[in-house]
Amino acid sequence: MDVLLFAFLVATAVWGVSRLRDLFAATMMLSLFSLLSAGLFMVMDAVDVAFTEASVGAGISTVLLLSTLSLTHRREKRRERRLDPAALVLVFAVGALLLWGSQDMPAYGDPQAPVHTYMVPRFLEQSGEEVGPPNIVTSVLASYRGYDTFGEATVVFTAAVGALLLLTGLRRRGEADSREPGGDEQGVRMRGNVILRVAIRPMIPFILMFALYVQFHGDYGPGGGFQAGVIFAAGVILAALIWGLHRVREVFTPRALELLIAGGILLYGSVGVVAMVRGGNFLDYDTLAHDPVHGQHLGILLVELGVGITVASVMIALFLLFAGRGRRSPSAVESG
Amino acid sequence: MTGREPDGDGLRLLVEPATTTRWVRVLYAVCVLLVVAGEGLRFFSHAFDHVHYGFEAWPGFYGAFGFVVFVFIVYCGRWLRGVVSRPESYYRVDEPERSK
Amino acid sequence: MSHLISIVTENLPMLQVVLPMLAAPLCVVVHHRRATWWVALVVTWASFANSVALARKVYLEGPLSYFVGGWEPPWGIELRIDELNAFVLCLVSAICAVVLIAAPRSFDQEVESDRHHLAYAAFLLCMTGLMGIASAGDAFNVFVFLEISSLSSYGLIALGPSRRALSSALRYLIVGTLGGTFILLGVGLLYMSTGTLNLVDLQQRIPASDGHRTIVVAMVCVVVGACIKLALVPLHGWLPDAYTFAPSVVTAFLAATATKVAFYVLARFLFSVFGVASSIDRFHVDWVLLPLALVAMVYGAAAAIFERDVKRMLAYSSLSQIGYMVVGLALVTKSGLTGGIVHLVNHGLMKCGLFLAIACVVLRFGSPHLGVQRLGSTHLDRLRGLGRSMPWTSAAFVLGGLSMIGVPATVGFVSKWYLVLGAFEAGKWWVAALILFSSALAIAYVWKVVEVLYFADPPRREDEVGEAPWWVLGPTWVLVGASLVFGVWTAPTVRMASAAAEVLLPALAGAGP
Amino acid sequence: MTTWLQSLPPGVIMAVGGLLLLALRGRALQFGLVVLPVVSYGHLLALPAEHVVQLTIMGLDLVPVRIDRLAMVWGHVFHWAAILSAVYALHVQDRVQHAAAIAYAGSAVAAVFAGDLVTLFVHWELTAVTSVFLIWSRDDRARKDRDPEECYRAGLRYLIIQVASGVVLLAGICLRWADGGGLEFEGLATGDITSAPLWAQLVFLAFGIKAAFPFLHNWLQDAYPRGTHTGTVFLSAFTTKMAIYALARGFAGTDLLVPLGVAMTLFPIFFAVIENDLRKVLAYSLNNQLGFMCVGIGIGTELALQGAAGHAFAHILYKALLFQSMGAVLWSVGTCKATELGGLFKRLPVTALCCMVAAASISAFPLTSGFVTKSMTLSAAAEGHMTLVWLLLLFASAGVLEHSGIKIPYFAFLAPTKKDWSAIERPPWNMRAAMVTTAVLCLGIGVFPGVLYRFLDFQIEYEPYTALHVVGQLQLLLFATAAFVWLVRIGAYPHEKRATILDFDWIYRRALPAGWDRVVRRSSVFWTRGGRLAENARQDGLVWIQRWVGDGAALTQTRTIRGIALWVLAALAVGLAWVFWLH
Repeated sequence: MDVLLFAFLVATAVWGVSRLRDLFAATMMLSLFSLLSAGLFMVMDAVDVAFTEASVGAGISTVLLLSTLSLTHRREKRRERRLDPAALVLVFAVGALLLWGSQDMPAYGDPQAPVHTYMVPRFLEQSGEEVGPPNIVTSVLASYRGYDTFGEATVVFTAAVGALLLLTGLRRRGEADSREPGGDEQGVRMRGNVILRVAIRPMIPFILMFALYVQFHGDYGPGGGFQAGVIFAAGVILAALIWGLHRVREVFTPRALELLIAGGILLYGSVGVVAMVRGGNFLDYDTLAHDPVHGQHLGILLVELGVGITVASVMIALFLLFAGRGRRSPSAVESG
Repeated sequence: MTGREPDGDGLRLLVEPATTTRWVRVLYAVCVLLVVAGEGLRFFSHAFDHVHYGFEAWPGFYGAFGFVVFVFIVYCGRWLRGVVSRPESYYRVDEPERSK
Repeated sequence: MSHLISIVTENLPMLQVVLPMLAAPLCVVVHHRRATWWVALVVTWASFANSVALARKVYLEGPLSYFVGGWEPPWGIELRIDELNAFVLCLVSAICAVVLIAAPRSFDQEVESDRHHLAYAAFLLCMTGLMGIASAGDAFNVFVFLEISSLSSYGLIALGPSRRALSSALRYLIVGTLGGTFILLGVGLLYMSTGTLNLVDLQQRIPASDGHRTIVVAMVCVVVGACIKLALVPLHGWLPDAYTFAPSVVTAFLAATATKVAFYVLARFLFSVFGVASSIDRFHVDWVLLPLALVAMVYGAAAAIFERDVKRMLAYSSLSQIGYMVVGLALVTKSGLTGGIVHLVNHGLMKCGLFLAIACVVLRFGSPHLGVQRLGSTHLDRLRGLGRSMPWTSAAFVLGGLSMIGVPATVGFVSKWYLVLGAFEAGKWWVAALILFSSALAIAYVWKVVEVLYFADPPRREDEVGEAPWWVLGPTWVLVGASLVFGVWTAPTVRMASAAAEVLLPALAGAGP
Repeated sequence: MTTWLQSLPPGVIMAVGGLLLLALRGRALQFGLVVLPVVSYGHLLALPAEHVVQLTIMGLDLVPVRIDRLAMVWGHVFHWAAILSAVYALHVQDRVQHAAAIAYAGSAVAAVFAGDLVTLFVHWELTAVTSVFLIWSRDDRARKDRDPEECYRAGLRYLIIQVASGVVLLAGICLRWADGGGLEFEGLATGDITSAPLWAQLVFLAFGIKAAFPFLHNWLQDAYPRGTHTGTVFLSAFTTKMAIYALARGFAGTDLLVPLGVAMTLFPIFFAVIENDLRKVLAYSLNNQLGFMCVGIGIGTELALQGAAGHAFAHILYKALLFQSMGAVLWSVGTCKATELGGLFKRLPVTALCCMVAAASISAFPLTSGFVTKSMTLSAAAEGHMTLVWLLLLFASAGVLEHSGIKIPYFAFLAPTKKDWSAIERPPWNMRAAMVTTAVLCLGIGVFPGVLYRFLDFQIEYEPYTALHVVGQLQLLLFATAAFVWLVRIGAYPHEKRATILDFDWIYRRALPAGWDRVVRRSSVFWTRGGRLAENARQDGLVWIQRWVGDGAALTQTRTIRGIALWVLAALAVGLAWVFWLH
């Protein structure tokens, strides 16, 4: 089933991108593609990959794409518009070939699949002693493959840097170019919505609390820095919608956000560096405390915190940037 | 820088119509003398004993050879000019315009 | 102190990635325009020193393996440095270090000042990504770092002064994401059918499942993905615009590094992971790549001949040069691979020098977006008579161009020599003939610029400009000089390249020069 | 330090230093121009007489320096020529030209001392690339003769042919290497070249292009008259003589060189008679002189080889002097067309005298350098019992007198003219100094041939001044002169005429383009029927290519994302289909 889904995915996404002249729709298609493949990874138990793909592919890449789109024309230029049989043929050819190629994939859930027989046994049997946390996913994510996770956090950071680069430029160009659509501040509009205010306002503290729970309870249940960061950011975004952007901006000034975004990565990295300085390899948490288990615990905690900080602040920063799009905001003056 | 060079009055002797004839006569005379000198070598030295080819020892061989060859070359040149000479702008006009 | 030194020497492979990776957020924290530059500069030069030390160590002691987090592979992540990646790492870090010297002048002109710290951060992130790919011993790491380098390069390209920089970046983003996704797909499929992500481990486990369709699909996905990032014709659509509209130094940096690392990925997966027995002997990937590479070689050069914008012309020339590298790979002979790999470095040096020379020109004429001139500052007509007003820049361009042609005593010759040898070794003399033909085309496009630089009259008197500042001219000449030095003193590059070729083609280790 | 200097190939000081001249101006430029060849010569003289430097690069065993007797002949005279030409060019304020000239001279010297084929190839191409600037450079003094467009095109043709020579050479080297042969540059073939291996034939062809073999010669007559007034002096000295050296080194005793050489001595004579541009006349005469050397190399005996070497030595000097004097005329008058000149000796007596010394030398009058060197080749031919060759060479000797000995000085300096030259500028001191020095050298060699033979370390005794030789040669020359006088007097001597003389270049300047044009036009009919390509192909192939990859053309226009994605998809499809098909 997932094999079919997968082949369908590739074909649809590529076809959609190639067929659609409307860049906005194409962007959405790509985002959808990323989201679906994240789902696919989830199904295949590669949770960390799925999370990265979801947050990066479906989330931040899309945001980046949209921010770029808003600076350029929404439609690609073209001379003629006609149904292209070549594209159609190609898509179906690739689809068919992929189907053919997926014939001898291991069946879904097959316990004899290489995935389940090679590395997983050790993770299942020994991670409790070697690393500690009962949540094996967290062990794999933050310790066995901590370098990957660091890389993924850096991907998020990179996306933020890219978005900041583009959007600060956007403001400048927006001023120079009066054709830019004037950005209605969403917050201004939303503030009038009574239902929203009444219904959501009480939830915000709980959302933020839940985020902290997911953050620090990642050792024991599903969760961790990525999820926590996103949830926390969602809370803040909701707050902004209700109380207005300026209120949030007072707390999260552009400079503070920059520091937080960078700080999370630096925290993660410095855990690794400290491990190095203490005589271990990079990200070898064993060396962090007097005995390996405590060290692992401490390391995972700090590392997840770093991820959470970066993810949350990146989300908030992106939201603020977009919400403030086209508006001459104080931050532009400040950062200049 | 350029003023120091003497005027070529000395050389004018070479081409003044009055003197050219005299020079030409001198030239002819030297030619005759050279043939005589060649013959002199034959009688007063062994110069001709070691020539590579017999015809080198013919009286005035080199002189005759030079004269004939020269005339031949000049007439060939005249003929060749009729064959390969073209107006000066031959290539210039017909070559395609340089692409921009 | 000695403790510190031992930490550094123990962690050389890791520091290679971690240094720029941590310097990037540091730049964001520091925020000050010049201070961030200093941070970046110190880190890139340290990184360069690091990679040289690393290469030395690899040559003395053989391949290095580093277990991140102390977990042994395949459970943990391994960084594995052998002769091939050591060479690539040296190139990337050297280019970064040299380009960064020129960066402030160029950024001052082309990038708004409040974005400089972010630009340096993106630069360092891109470097991180490239170094990460080149040092990775884990397939998934390759993807993660590919994303880092790609995302940051989109941002850097979008910084270009022209509005079209944005659309170019967008196009690159979409296409690059496609490429990244294919690689991810391939990695996923590999994991599915082998249960491991470690490259060495994959290499050992793949033959066991030989003929597995999943693995075959994975191979196609990875090759296509790598070829997109490599911009091998016909998957090159993103490249000309991206190179043309990016800020000058960014173009110089990306042209010399990004495609080279993609080439590394392609070579690594084809030869090491899938193995010659599978990828070449069984599935004849070389039969597909060779014609494409030859087309790229000729097409790029032919397009460059007609291009009137010098920056774009160089971009097309890059396509052609990428063709050379892939030809070397697709010949599957010792000399050919040596040629391809040595061209990777050689082309990096000379193309970076050429693009920096263009950066000099842009510095003097102003970028098209800031000025009022209708012609872009890199348009051929703007360079008229520049040989007189900017002699050093012009001379650097000419020397770089000679190297591009492959004139003896330049690095270009060294590469082509080995490629031609490789072609003869493979018994494909027609490939050698095409290589020479493409070099002849290179003469045409380089000549076109030389003619304009030296034999055309400057358009107007008031357009006379002075020489570019030494901050940019210096790095340009360092690279051009390097491309001459390594054209004569070929021992280091060729020895490293041939060692790298042996890593890829262990079976042929004895053959060749 | 010593070893470092010793391993430095001779000439590299000039080749590299030449580039540094680009950074100089004014006095410093002048200083560098003269000092570089002097320093380079000093360096050469400081090296041991027999000396080899070996080097391994990229697995190739190279010999960047190989000094021996034969190479040293060229080493000396190339430096003399470089120094004299540098002095001659001192008044020109053109960095590019000077840099190119010195680098050109340096790479030619380095080529001569190259001990292996790869090094030779490198310098072979360097001489091509550097020398072309002497044709392209501006020369305000020679505007009438040097239409910039013409010079540009001639330079381009020159460059293409020169580089082609290098490419052929490289192909030969590669073939030899692929066959498992070494790279050493020594005795590549001898005897029958037609039965030699292909690589040797290719190398022979490459040398032949630069040595201006018949049908490969036209670049010489095409390009040299279009050099700047100083540039051609440099050009005349190096490229062709480097090729002669290469032939002497690699193909001594190759039979084919004898008929080739004879042909080279003969056919230029007839063209020279009718050519109007005096520098082109000199180019033809240069070709003729190369013929003598080729014959000597082809005969291959010790006497013949040393005759060729000695002839090359003397030839470089008197040919340079001829070009110097014509350069001086060009500088003063602005043209070298015989129809525009005449009677210049009154205004330019020094130049005229020097020109006459050179003319006498090239015609081999006794007491000049030509006399003591050229006759060695003739003697060698005679000793080899090649009667026909000997007669034809004698014929050519008279021909040399015609075009270089008489025509040049007569039409430039002596011919009657109504023009008044009193207003023209005389050449600057440095040009005159260079000319006088060269003239003195030509005479000095002629008067003291023994000094030359010893200086060049010749291994055989040869006495040019036998009574018979002197008298015979004088007879030949003076009777020919008498014939000239006689022909002029009876009005049979052809008047000079402005014209373009067709030569082999007609093939590639006229016939091939026209033929190509016709082919393309024909085929366009085919394409009209064939479909859409018709309009693309009408003019020529270039336009057709441009159509596809030109600025903004179909294959190079900015891609839409859709287009790129389709390509990606297609690549994926092809890749998958490919592997599944093989699966």
